[in-house]
Amino acid sequence: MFVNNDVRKSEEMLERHVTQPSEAGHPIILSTEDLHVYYGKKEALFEGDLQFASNQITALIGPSGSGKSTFLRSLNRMNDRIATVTGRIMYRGVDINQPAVDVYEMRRRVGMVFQRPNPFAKSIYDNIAFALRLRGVTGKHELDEIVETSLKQAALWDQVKDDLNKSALALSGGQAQRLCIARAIAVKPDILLLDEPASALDPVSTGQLEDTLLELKENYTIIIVTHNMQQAARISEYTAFFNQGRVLEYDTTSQIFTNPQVQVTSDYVSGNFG
Amino acid sequence: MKATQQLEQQLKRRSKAAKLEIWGRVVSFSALLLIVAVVVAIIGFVASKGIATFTSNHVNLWDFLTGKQWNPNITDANGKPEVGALPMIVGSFLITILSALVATPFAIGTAVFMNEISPNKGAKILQPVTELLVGIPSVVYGFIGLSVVVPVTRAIFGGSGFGILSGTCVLFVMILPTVTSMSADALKSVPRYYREASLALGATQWQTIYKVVLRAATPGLMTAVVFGMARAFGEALAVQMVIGNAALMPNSLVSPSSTLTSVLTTGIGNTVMGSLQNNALWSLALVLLLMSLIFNLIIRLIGRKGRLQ
Amino acid sequence: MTSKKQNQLAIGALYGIAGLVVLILLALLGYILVSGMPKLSWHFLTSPAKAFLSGGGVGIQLFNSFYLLILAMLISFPIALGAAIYLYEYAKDNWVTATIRTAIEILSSLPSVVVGLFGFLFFVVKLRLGFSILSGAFALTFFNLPLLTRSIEDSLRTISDVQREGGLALGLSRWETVTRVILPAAVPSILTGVILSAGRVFGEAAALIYTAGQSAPALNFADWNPFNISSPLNPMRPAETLAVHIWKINSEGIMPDAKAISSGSSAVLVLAILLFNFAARYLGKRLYKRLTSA
Amino acid sequence: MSKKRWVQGLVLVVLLVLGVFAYQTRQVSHAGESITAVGSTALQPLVEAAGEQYTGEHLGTFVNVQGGGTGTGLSQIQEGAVQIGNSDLFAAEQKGIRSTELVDHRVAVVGITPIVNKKVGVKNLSTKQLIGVFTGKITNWQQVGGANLPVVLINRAQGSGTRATFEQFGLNKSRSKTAQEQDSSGMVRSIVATTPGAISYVAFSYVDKTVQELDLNHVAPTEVNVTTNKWRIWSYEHLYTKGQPTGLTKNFITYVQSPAVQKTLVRQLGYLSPDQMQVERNAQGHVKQLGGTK
Repeated sequence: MFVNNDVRKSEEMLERHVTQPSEAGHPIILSTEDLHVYYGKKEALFEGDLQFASNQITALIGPSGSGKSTFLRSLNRMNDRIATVTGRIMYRGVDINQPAVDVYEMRRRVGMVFQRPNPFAKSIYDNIAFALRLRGVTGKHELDEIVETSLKQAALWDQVKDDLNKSALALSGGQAQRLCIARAIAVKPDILLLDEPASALDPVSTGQLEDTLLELKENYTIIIVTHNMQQAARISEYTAFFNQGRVLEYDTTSQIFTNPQVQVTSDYVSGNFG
Repeated sequence: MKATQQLEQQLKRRSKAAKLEIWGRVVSFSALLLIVAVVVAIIGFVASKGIATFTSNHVNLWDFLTGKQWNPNITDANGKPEVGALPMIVGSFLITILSALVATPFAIGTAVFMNEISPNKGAKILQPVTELLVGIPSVVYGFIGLSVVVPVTRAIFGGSGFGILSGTCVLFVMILPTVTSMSADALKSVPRYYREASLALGATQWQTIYKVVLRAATPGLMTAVVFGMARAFGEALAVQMVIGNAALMPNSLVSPSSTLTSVLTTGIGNTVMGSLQNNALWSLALVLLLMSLIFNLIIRLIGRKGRLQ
Repeated sequence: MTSKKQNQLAIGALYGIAGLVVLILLALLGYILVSGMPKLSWHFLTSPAKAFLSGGGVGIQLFNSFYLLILAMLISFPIALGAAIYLYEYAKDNWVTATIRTAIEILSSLPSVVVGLFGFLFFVVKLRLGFSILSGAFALTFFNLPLLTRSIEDSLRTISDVQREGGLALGLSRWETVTRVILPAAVPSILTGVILSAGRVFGEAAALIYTAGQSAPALNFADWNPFNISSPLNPMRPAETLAVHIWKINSEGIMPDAKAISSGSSAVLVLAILLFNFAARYLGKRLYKRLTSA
Repeated sequence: MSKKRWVQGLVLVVLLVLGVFAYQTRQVSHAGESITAVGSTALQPLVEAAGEQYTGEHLGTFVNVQGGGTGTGLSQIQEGAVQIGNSDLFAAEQKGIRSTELVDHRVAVVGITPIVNKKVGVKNLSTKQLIGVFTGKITNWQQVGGANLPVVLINRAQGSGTRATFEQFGLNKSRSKTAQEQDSSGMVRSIVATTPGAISYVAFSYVDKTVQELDLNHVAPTEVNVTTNKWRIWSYEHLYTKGQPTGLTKNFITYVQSPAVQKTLVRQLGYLSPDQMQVERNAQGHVKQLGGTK
């Protein structure tokens, strides 16, 4: 098999430490098996097998180009048109990486929020209600309720409740990103994937966003890619460290940050690398 | 286990979105198919008529492309009809290139002005004015050319005033709005953060425009120019009125000459379908198609190179 | 030369170019309007044309132009929209797509008289539609499709991909994303394309001479039954448009006031396009606001 | 949403009902016979005006008159796609036409005169001089006693009836040298009017005060001179039918040839009526005196 030439096959690099989350009360909801992602002929991800515990926050960290975003985007098949993804993605016992699975139905259970806030050019209300309407939720009362709960869950309600009919494009970066979260959770997914959601935000907004995520964890399983190691340490239960297209270390967040098993991880979290 | 099966069933059921997706693909693809059918029909139509000159009227292709005499009504000393299209090919070629050469800097300059320097004035004055001008019938352009451009050319350069120069002036004004508004669209699609990044690096506005914005927009600008050239190619009525429309090799920019379209338009109503005279005109249309194909390919190549750099 | 000097110089040059272009264009418009103004009157705008006597108007031609434009747009816009969506959102970036794009661009360089003759042989003669608004609308569709497809595709391109991903991530199909999210956001830019191509349709003569015809039978503006031959709405009647009228009186007109009518008609045409642009822009703004609550 | 649907449905039903109602109440009288005449743009105004008069007098008929050029008219009548082909030429003179299948109906005579720009300062030429001008032997108006201006030739398009007639009878079958070509009389007139030294030829009806007409061998281009063939540059205007005309076609052609049209419209439009002619000419150009004056 063609392997990325950039991979340095030194002894040090082959060292891996991947565990399984095994806390009682948090069963495995999503896992990947034998996952490989290719962009054309270039293999962008291999040895990327992980298991995710429900109602927990898992952080994916690692240097740029390490494959963590690729991995995340593969989980709800956002890479379908861009890359070739082989292997199994087991969601509650069902392989969602098989062609027979309806991606649109699947994505309603595995939602995603992106790096750059991308509110639609619609009103705040419509941003949230619009996908629901397309799926047959038409009752005004019902919609109002969902919009309100979603915005409350995303900690945005108090700021926008009087401006629901104004354009979402007028929101500030942090507000827009929380609107995107509200939009994602309005369709009631199981799992929420976040791709560096705070990278475009200022520290205050980032703090608010983190608080939101901690609250959301009650109802959702959250997987978050982040560049910010403090953020990973602050909010996540588990952390996976990606490097050069594979997972080098996966353990509880406290283990990764206090007692990493792999030298590269240790270098990375201590800031000597990356 | 039962929950898993149920979930699998739910996930594998074709959702409304999937059905809509197929529907959307089918609908949009049929629209494209329709356009392709239209294109194929017209090109096939022109080709079949244009090739008849060579197949059923037995005109030598080489004579057609290099002959300088265009008198389909008359046969020459060898008993062959005089259908030499070279004067028209050269005329079309010259007038298209020249008008594109003149119009491109003006159009891109104006587009840059509208988009980068003074978006406010651009949107308020330039955009409506350019859009307005696209709709003016070519016959009106032709008449203004005849009553303004031709006398001015005559006064400055002598001769009759009819010729490629006058044609270029008229075409320049005609294609300017199209090229400008398409260039403006191309510039608009360059993401804002490109400019911000460049300005943040300490580049001046001009450096940003020249090195970042124009580079990034090259393919779009190329398209705009191609469209302008396409319009220049296809334009008949206005050009016909100021170029002189004489099937002579242009020996200067102010001597009467002709283009493929002007000869085609002038003659097509006066010939009988299926006759040599008529087929010869369709051959001109075919040449026109092929030339525009070649132009397209060249521009595409340039565009690709620009993108790679 | 310092880069700052260079900058000033370049910006100055751009101001110059833009100013020159505005000057040329305004001079052109002014010329048309000024030479046509004396002819403009309510009578000129509403009365039918006369074949060889002076005092004819352009009422029917004006109506025909708008009617033909609307019909042609109704036919060509959905097709162009669909094709552009497929080309930009679905088609793979391979040689087939590139070939189709090239072919469409070539179509737009065909002289309109060729499109007109094709329309004549196909719609008028073969399909037996006769010289009619419908034949004219189809011919204009042929003419319009390349420009419209291209400009809609460009409009789609201006909407960032993160919007598409946003829609997909919500479990929407690509089609729903495009029609519900991307298109509403692209309305202003699509509108520019529509106005541009409408302008070309307005000014088109050669393609219509052989299809919609160059005679304007009298219309009964009290009769709006589309099945009656004298009804303005009948799509099967021959209909000379304003641009064709200008062409006709310039080429074969023998009425004593041909020149005045020609200038007057040109001015009317410019004003009509102006009106159309404003109306389209106003409606577009309203539509955009409604769709995006901007 | 559901309310919207309801409204949409209602609108659709109303439109449908209106459509059916409109169809039911359409004016049956206008669904009667209709014929189409295409071809020569020079003849179009006459046929159009005659058609309007005819349909005004005979309800339930419709005469659709379009241009397109003599070539188009003859090809379409030969194909049988239309009922009447308007032509400036004898079908036998046009290449590619099987003239034996077509029936000629002469409806008018048109005189053609050379015109020059007013600055030329020439009012008369001999035939030899005229040939010299058009074949390029005479290149400056000084050579024929005019101003010091270079000759600028403007021809009609190859295959045009006016040019064929002019070359045959004005230039005694000499061929003009390759020069500027225009495809319509109006265009030719305005170019001659604005270009110093320009010479061309148009039908009498297009001569106006912007250009100078020329005498030939001191014979003035007048209608009287045409009727006696003293002015030789004239031709017939023809309506061609495929086989003998029947029904509306026959009635309409008879109407155009009747004094009602010949004495009024034909003369108003600047043509001569064949009834006025004291000579007759055939497709080969042979002239025969008609017995006595009518």
